[in-house]
Amino acid sequence: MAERIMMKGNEAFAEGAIKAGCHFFFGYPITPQNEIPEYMSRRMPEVGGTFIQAESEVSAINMVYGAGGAGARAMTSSSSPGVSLKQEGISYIAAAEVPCVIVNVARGGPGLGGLTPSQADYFQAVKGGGHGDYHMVVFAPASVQEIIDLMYEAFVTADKYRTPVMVLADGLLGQMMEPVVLRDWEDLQIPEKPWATTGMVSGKPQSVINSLGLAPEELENLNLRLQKKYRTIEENGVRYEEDGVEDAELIIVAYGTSARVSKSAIAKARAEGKKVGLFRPITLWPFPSKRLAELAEAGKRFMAVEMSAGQMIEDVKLAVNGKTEVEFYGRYNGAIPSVTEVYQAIIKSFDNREVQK
Amino acid sequence: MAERIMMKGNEAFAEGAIKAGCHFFFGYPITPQNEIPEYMSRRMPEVGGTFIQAESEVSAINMVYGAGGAGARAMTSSSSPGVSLKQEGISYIAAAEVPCVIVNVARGGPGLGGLTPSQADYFQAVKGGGHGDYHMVVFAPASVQEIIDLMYEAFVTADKYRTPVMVLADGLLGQMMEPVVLRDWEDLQIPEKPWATTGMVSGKPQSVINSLGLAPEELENLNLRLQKKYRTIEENGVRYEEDGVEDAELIIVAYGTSARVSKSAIAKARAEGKKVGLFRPITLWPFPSKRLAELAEAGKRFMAVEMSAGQMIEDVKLAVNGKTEVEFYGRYNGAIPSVTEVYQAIIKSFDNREVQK
Amino acid sequence: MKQVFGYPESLQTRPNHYCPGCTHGIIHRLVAEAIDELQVREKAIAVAPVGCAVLAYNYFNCDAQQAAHGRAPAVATGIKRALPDRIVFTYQGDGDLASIGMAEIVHAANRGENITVIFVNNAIYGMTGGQMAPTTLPGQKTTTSPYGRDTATTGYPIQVCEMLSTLKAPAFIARVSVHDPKNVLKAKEAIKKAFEYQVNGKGFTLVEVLSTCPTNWGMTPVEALKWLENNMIPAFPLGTFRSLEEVSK
Amino acid sequence: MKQVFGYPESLQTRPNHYCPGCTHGIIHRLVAEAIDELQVREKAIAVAPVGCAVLAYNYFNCDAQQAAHGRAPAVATGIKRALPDRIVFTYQGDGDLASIGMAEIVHAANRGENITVIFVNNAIYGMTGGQMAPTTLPGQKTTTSPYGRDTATTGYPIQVCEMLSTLKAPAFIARVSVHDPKNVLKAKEAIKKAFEYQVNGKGFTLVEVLSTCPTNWGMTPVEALKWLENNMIPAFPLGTFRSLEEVSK
Amino acid sequence: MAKVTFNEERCKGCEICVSVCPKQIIHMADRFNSKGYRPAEVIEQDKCIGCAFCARMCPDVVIEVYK
Amino acid sequence: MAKVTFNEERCKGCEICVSVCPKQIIHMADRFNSKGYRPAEVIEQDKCIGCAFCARMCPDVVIEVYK
Amino acid sequence: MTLEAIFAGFGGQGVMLIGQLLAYAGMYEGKQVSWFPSYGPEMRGGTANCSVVVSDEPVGSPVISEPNLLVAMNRPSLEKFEPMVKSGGMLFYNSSLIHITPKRTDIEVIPIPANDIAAELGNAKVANMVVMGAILKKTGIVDLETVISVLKKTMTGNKAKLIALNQQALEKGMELVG
Amino acid sequence: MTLEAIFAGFGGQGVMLIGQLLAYAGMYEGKQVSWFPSYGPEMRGGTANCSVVVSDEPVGSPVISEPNLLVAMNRPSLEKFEPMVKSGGMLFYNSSLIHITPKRTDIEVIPIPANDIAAELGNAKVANMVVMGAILKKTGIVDLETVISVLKKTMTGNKAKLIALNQQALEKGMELVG
Ligand SMILES: Cc1ncc(C[n+]2csc(CCOP(=O)(O)OP(=O)(O)O)c2C)c(N)n1
Ligand SMILES: Cc1ncc(C[n+]2csc(CCOP(=O)(O)OP(=O)(O)O)c2C)c(N)n1
Ligand code: SF4
Ligand code: SF4
Ligand code: SF4
Ligand code: SF4
Repeated sequence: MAERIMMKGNEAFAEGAIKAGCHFFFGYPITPQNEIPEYMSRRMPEVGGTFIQAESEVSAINMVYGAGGAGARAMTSSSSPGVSLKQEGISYIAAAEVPCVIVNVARGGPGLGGLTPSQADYFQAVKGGGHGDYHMVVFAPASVQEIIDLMYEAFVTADKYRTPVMVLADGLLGQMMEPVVLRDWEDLQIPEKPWATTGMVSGKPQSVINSLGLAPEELENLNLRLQKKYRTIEENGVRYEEDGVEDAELIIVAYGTSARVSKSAIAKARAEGKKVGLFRPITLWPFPSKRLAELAEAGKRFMAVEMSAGQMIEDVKLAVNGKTEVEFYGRYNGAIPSVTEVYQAIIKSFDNREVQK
Repeated sequence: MAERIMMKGNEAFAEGAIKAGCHFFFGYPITPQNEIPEYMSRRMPEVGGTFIQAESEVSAINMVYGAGGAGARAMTSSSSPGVSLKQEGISYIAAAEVPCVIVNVARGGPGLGGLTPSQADYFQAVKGGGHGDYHMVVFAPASVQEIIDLMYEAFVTADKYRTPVMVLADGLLGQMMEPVVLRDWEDLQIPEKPWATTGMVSGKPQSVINSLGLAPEELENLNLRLQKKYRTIEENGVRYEEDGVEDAELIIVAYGTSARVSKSAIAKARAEGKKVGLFRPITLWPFPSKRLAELAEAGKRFMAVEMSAGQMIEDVKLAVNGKTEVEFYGRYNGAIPSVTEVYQAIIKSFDNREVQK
Repeated sequence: MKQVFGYPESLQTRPNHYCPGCTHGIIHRLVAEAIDELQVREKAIAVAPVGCAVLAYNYFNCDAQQAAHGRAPAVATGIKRALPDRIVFTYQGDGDLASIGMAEIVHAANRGENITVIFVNNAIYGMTGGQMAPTTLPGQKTTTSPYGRDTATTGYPIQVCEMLSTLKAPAFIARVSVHDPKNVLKAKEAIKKAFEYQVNGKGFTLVEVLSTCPTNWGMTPVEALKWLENNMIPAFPLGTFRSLEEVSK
Repeated sequence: MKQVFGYPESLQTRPNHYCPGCTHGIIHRLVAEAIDELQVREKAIAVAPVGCAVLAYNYFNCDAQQAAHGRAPAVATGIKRALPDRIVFTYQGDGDLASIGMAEIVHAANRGENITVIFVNNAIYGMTGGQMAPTTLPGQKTTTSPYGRDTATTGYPIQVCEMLSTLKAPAFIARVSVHDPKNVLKAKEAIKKAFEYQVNGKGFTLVEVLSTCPTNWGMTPVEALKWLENNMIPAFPLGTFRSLEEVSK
Repeated sequence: MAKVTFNEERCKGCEICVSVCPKQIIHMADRFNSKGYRPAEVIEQDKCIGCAFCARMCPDVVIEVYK
Repeated sequence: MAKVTFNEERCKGCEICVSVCPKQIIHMADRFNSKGYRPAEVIEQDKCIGCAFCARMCPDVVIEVYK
Repeated sequence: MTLEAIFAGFGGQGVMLIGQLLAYAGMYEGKQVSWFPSYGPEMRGGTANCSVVVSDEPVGSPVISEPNLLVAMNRPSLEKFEPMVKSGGMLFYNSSLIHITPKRTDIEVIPIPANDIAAELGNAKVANMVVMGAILKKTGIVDLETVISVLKKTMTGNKAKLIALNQQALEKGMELVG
Repeated sequence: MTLEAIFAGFGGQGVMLIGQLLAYAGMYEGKQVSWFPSYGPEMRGGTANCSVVVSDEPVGSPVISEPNLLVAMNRPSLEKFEPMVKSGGMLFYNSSLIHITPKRTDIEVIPIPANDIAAELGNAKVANMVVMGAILKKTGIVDLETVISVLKKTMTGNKAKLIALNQQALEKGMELVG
């Protein structure tokens, strides 16, 4: 086994990006992700890359647009209020089909909120916080190792589909340390980008990065193209993890930190003979709706566990489409649900079931 | 009958606001809503109000936060990209519970997009384009008269629940002219706002407008309070219009311009004996889910008609919860569906139904 | 015996959360004293920034709004326009005012908004843990300029007073420091003058106060005061950059 | 006979969409000529703004990105950092650069980004139909200052060159006009010099070009040129505000 | 000896060239081009001194100058 | 005759007052306050000239001065 | 009866104006009306158009996909909108400027030498009013008096002296198709 | 076995450090570990704490709601976290600074006069290491040697000379509960 080293989640976002060939970071400080720009400011000069502390999140996302449009692997990172400021830029990037990666280490909201971990930016990430019909691919890691691995996936996916990719985590994942194995990606190769604005050198035709469609047809065509791409990604890009769903009566659907907490709670409930499993979406968009629909078809009940007032649960319900029940356990921003609480929610669900029977 | 005067939708937003007692407008130019700030710049001095062309949409929404927090009826207006820039501010306003009105005369996106009407900002408006668990009340007028009436409703609702209210229209509604009846609201009275930052004059205790909850409990309490408020609004604030749903087999669900187009298309289909009705949500949040659930229970099929790739349809599906079918007809940004197209979609739906039978 | 130095009424008695020796505390007191002396506490409305002073509403004994990062001048504009006879001030750090909030401060100043801006320049981002600010000195090490601020790629400290003084509307712009008692007195005068201007409806006023951040500078509070004197003042010359009176003289 | 004035290679042959007599067209040509003369067309990457010049990529015969309103300097920063040997320039109106994009231009200038900014100041928002700009003159009527720009509530025209010249990093800052052939020649020189600086890696360069908007000023093109000369130049003095050479002299 | 040529189809009839020609030899034609503008033209070509003022000021790069 | 009083519980032990006292009569006490800081105190009260330098520089409004 | 009209032409030809005029007149006659313009940079230089609905019923869609009346003041407008006209509808085109003939045979095609007549009246700007007159006569959708009263309400001050000219143009138009 | 520990104290008391030390040692012994700090302004002035999990199984939640080991270096930490300790768990508290006694009787309560011992060793900063030593001895979760090797890896340059002192402190702590 390769050497394990201890790493903070935020550092893993940064080192994971560098290992994925990202040499351009543009960001603005905000807790709880400050270790990302800080790490980048140290490391980028070492690898010949560029770190810029932008004057704001708005500026940072537009720098990413520029660098990404010029063919570079570029990224930014922020936390909830800062990500809200990036929404116009993200919509532009999606429309102009510029590959890039945006990390949101989310904190409690709304407003200035708090610094504690939160999953209340789910809607913003998957339904489009910006204007217009667009999507980002959204990855949700649940461990420091997975942060590293998904950062690589994120850059590959961004380039493959010419799309912005978000890696959405909560403050806990950014702040925690865990052992990880760092590796050099053997297939690390940044694809050719003939569309990039690298100059019309040696007869290359003009490249234009834009998102304007003044004529209605022009704009509708852009949107038709985007929607077609989204269908392709939905077809090929879904990722999830299952644990003990086969014999489960109740399936907890949770991502990121909630999934970790749920895992411990599930172990506890299983120990008492409760047939409960875990379904962990790794891509929040595209959402693993098909698989959830299958499981619903098989009669399984669901419980969404979120650090929010209930956002992902809508996608679970849309997938289940009324076939079985979908319950909810959540803490509203600011607090992390404890293993005990989730365990109790599971037990209560089974008890209610008994009563109903 | 009171005198009918001809008015452009955008002017109706402005005059409607002034009639609703709004004396503070902060905005930034963007097509297709420029007539709103332009009208305000002429009218506000006449009524002793304030018009400021802010340096940006970001600044405008924060001016609204300031004026609203100080107890004034204040508003801003913009169009899609500009509204994306306001997302951080909106999240703050929702969290700090500052009443205000935000108008989005939406245009085609994503990115710079086009200037043609669009309904692709639905998700942003109702699911929270900003970070955190919050909602705005979202009104969707479908005529110039309704713009005027809903602007009044918007300010009343904002004050009543201490919440930001969005009035979401598409460029067509902003640009069209229709006869309207202007009236002075008899019950126009701005409520007392002891929470507003008006100075600690004559012993008033300190008012603080903020959204910070550094301690997890503090933030969770803020969120519990917000969620409780949202439940109250969901209970009392839903508005919709129905037309011919009783005997309908198929119900078109559409708002704003789509609803107008659908109405004409429905008339055409009805003339041929197709039992089709219209359900028009007037509040997009809270969404009239209960009523839709009842109609689904009664076995009616649905078709969402939108000027988007399909956004409101998710709320329709969530309401219907798998009980009956939900179809979709949409034009993707940039184009307005024609009466003929919607009519054909209706006919096709009935034909398919026949085949299935 | 008579009290010659006491606790200002415009400051709540609650202890502040600032680090030991952080001069935010001094500046808070000066603002409160100015408000007391002009007897405008009941009319005062503070706008707190995002930064170490985010909780300023817990300290100033007046109404207050907390603004999004950098947007305090826009929020203050909204308040002042709604309540023109109130005394509205913002209290902002260098990240808040000179980085993310650059457009807002320039335009509030250019509109000549009749507000007072207290601009606390400590050459670093305090609250978030010591990142580089637009006012960080060349060569200064911060958590995002670990090799020292490199002027070739990040430029030079922005002189906000000098920059805003190219605008016509502002009524009073001054830079002061709080590194010793004499300068604290001068700072107090400038702050009071700024509020006085506002009371008299003269327009936009801004006082930049050079301040310390012992925690993120990695110094003792006393060392930090010295560092301010020796390093910041040369980069940010003290003085009055705009004063309507002087203009009319 | 020899051609002494022809069509620059760096301009696409497609006719532009600007209104009759709009000087955007002249400025486009000057930029193209400068690029031609420095033989950097193949290395040039333009950043188009949101404004009447939004379609600039349809006119400049080089690669281009279209930036969100006001963010062109940030986009150019991203491109230039990724491709340091390319020639990157933005082309921005006064609303784009001096209103919504104020923070971006100040910070790109302050970082000394090695880019060239062509700043077209026509004292109004052209594309959106003639609203007030930060550079609108006192008393000037626009669709959002229907009674004339009121300096008491909206302040004075912002002098961008003067403001950015308070920063240390910029290498070249000049204001020119295109209201007559002599000034067009001077404008051309300034624009070429700015690009030359960039080619030589000297850092941030900006040329403010006073321009007309006959449509929204409500004048004939020829009247508009006169109005520019008589009204804008006094408010925006022409000249070179920063030039590294002069600094070193 | 100098000569100016006009790419008439590009002309938008703004009359700027007319206003700057030191020899006052540029006039607006009576016909319309396909965009509906009256294009500029020079009648007394021989009076042209090739100063290129017109070309330099033309926003639509209509004019070429030969000398 | 002058007097300074310290609101010890507010003191954060930053030593700024110590550094500015022209009479050098302020010292850090050996005890801790409830926040864990060693508070400043004056021992030779009679040497105080009431200049209020300490009070003016104290970031935590610990000190009051009487004269 | 429901009139669904599209008025199209170059920016300066006053198509928006006659569209509004029709809508106002409809309103004053107690009908349901709507007016919707093309907007944005489309208008700059290019062609402009507006859709007007005048009806006894509440107006459903203000966007017209199958107009039963088309006014084409220039050739691009004719080419763009002719195919959309509803079978049995009417097409008024400015035969002074449009030198091709419409192809549709299932609609009534009415050439109006609008610019020529306006020139005769001494002011090219009233070409639109000539067409308007023809429409009034052909459709009877609103009365001439109503239209003139709208003109009187809107053309005040300096413009008042132009009312007579406009009325003349309207009448000329009516005569044309009389 | 799974150790779920919370280390809490004032900012300067080195609780984050011994938490990390434990996590690193666990990692080097091939165990699954996680470390999670309190962060943000909580830390400024106030108390800091971290949660450490050391286990043979993959770590589920890195957030600990029922620690089976608590280290309280000051009184507020003791008051805050004592009630959370799992029945049967252990509580180490710094009896040099905490002058109240824990109330729980269903857990093992181990007072450590950490500051006093550190003072004896001549450096107040190693109070945390004294507690760490006690934990090692009591739980056996990782070996002293591993901990020392971690110290050697991390304390380099100037700090290397402090390794011996830290080792002494660890050993003192082990003796204490020996
Ligand atoms: C939109 C947004 N971006 C970033 C942050 C994170 N943030 C909080 S305070 C701060 C900077 C503080 O520095 P400064 O303004 O200099 O004030 P100081 O703390 O030094 O007093 C930042 C970047 C935020 N809360 N919101
Ligand atoms: C975020 C955003 N806000 C506003 C607009 C609308 N808008 C388009 S161009 C423009 C201003 C144009 O003025 P200027 O920059 O002076 O350039 P000009 O058109 O005069 O050349 C505005 C406000 C937009 N597209 N995006
Ligand atoms: S971090 Fe710096 S600025 Fe903030 S309170 Fe501490 S010393 Fe003051
Ligand atoms: S609107 Fe003004 S700036 Fe824009 S193209 Fe027309 S004349 Fe030029
Ligand atoms: S300047 Fe150019 S566009 Fe204008 S009239 Fe002359 S040739 Fe035509
Ligand atoms: S200056 Fe104030 S806080 Fe600092 S040591 Fe003296 S009394 Fe204490």
